[in-house]
Amino acid sequence: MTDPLFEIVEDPIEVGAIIDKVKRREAGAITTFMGTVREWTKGKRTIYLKYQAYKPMAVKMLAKIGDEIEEKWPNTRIAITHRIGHLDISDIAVVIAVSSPHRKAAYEANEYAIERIKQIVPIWKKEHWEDGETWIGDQLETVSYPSGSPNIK
Amino acid sequence: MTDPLFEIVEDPIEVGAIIDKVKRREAGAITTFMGTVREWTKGKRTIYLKYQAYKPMAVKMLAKIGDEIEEKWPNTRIAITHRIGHLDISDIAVVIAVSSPHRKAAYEANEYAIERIKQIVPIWKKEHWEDGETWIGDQLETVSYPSGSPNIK
Amino acid sequence: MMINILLFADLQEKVGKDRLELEADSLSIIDLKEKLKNEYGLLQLDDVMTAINEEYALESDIVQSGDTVAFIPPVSGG
Amino acid sequence: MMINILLFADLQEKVGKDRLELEADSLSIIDLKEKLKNEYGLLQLDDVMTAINEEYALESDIVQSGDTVAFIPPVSGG
Repeated sequence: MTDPLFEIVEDPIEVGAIIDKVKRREAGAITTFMGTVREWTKGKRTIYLKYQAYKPMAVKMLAKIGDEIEEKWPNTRIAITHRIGHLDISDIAVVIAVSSPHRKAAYEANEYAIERIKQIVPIWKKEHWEDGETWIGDQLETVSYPSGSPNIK
Repeated sequence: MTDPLFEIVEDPIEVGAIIDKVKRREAGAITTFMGTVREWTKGKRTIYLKYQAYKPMAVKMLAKIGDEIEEKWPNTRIAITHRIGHLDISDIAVVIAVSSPHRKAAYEANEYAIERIKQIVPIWKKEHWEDGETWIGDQLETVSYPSGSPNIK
Repeated sequence: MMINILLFADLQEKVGKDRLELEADSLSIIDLKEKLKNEYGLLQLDDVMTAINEEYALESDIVQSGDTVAFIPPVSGG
Repeated sequence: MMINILLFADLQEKVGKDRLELEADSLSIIDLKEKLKNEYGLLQLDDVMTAINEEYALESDIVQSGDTVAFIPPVSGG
């Protein structure tokens, strides 16, 4: 039985398990990205976060990112796990692991994946600040996006 | 007692332990790079590798890379462990972990570190191919470098 | 003859529910949004993407009875 | 009145030792390399960097008695 490469989970993510999914004899490089809960953002203090997902679609969109990467960087392998629910400071929200024969592709594909996650994967973060709470939209900090974003396909 | 951020070791590297060295409440991103032993290189099959280091100087050079990164990407934290001795296919030769408040610096500093390792850290790899063995020089695949490389300081 | 509607994040909190059902045969997303804006005061629907059966859709796409429509506010995973 | 010399990788194999000692007071790296090229046939010394006491050095730098000199063939870690 093989573990799925793209997952949404509610329990803490074990990085080593995600890395194991992409290990291969033809790989010379593995990169990982971990998004962690940061305490301070522009002078505001976060106490904890809650992540919510449209789970089946989120998994599909993660797999779609995998397909895009397979096309752009052939012979890479990628696994992504995103956690949802209550996360405390320093908890890991997302792990992206990419293996590749050579390192350049492993870095590039990995960074591409996190950018795409922040564009198309239906997951939302609610910041619980010291002084209130807000749903965070659009981490890319572009303007709020127009309906029917051109970036989807 | 804190673990050293820069190490040369002879036993297998535990990635999680390197990641733990850079975790911080102010980090929103952690990147890791793992260099692994690849089976095939340009049609030649590797059976195993041996790495040799000028250990005290290698540790000093890793720390120097850390200083360079601190200067170029303030508020990142980096840890690097390189393994030496006998390594089999898929074994991890090096782990670089970088934490940063934002992800861009974590990717950039990480990639910078591996480039610099391949320039200035006195570690050598001997490939044991199916049909012989060679010391590999200059993985950057530039020409063999002139004495007194200008890239050192 | 039902369209299933899923709500997330601030939309969900505003309406106080995570799903709605709408009695309808077929209508465009733009008409569906207009309907919900009037009924629930969800002005932010102007700024959300829409998925039909877990695929992103265009404003002009038609929703059929039996479809599941999800409104996707600007995402913030990662 | 000794200079300690460390050898690595192919240099080490060529000489069959990982260290040498040289009776000398002071000399430049370029002169030291010349000496070892003649004595051990280490022609590849032209292409190696040199460290004195664990710091990279220039060809013109002077090695003193008591110093440790390491010849650093093109590195290949990572």
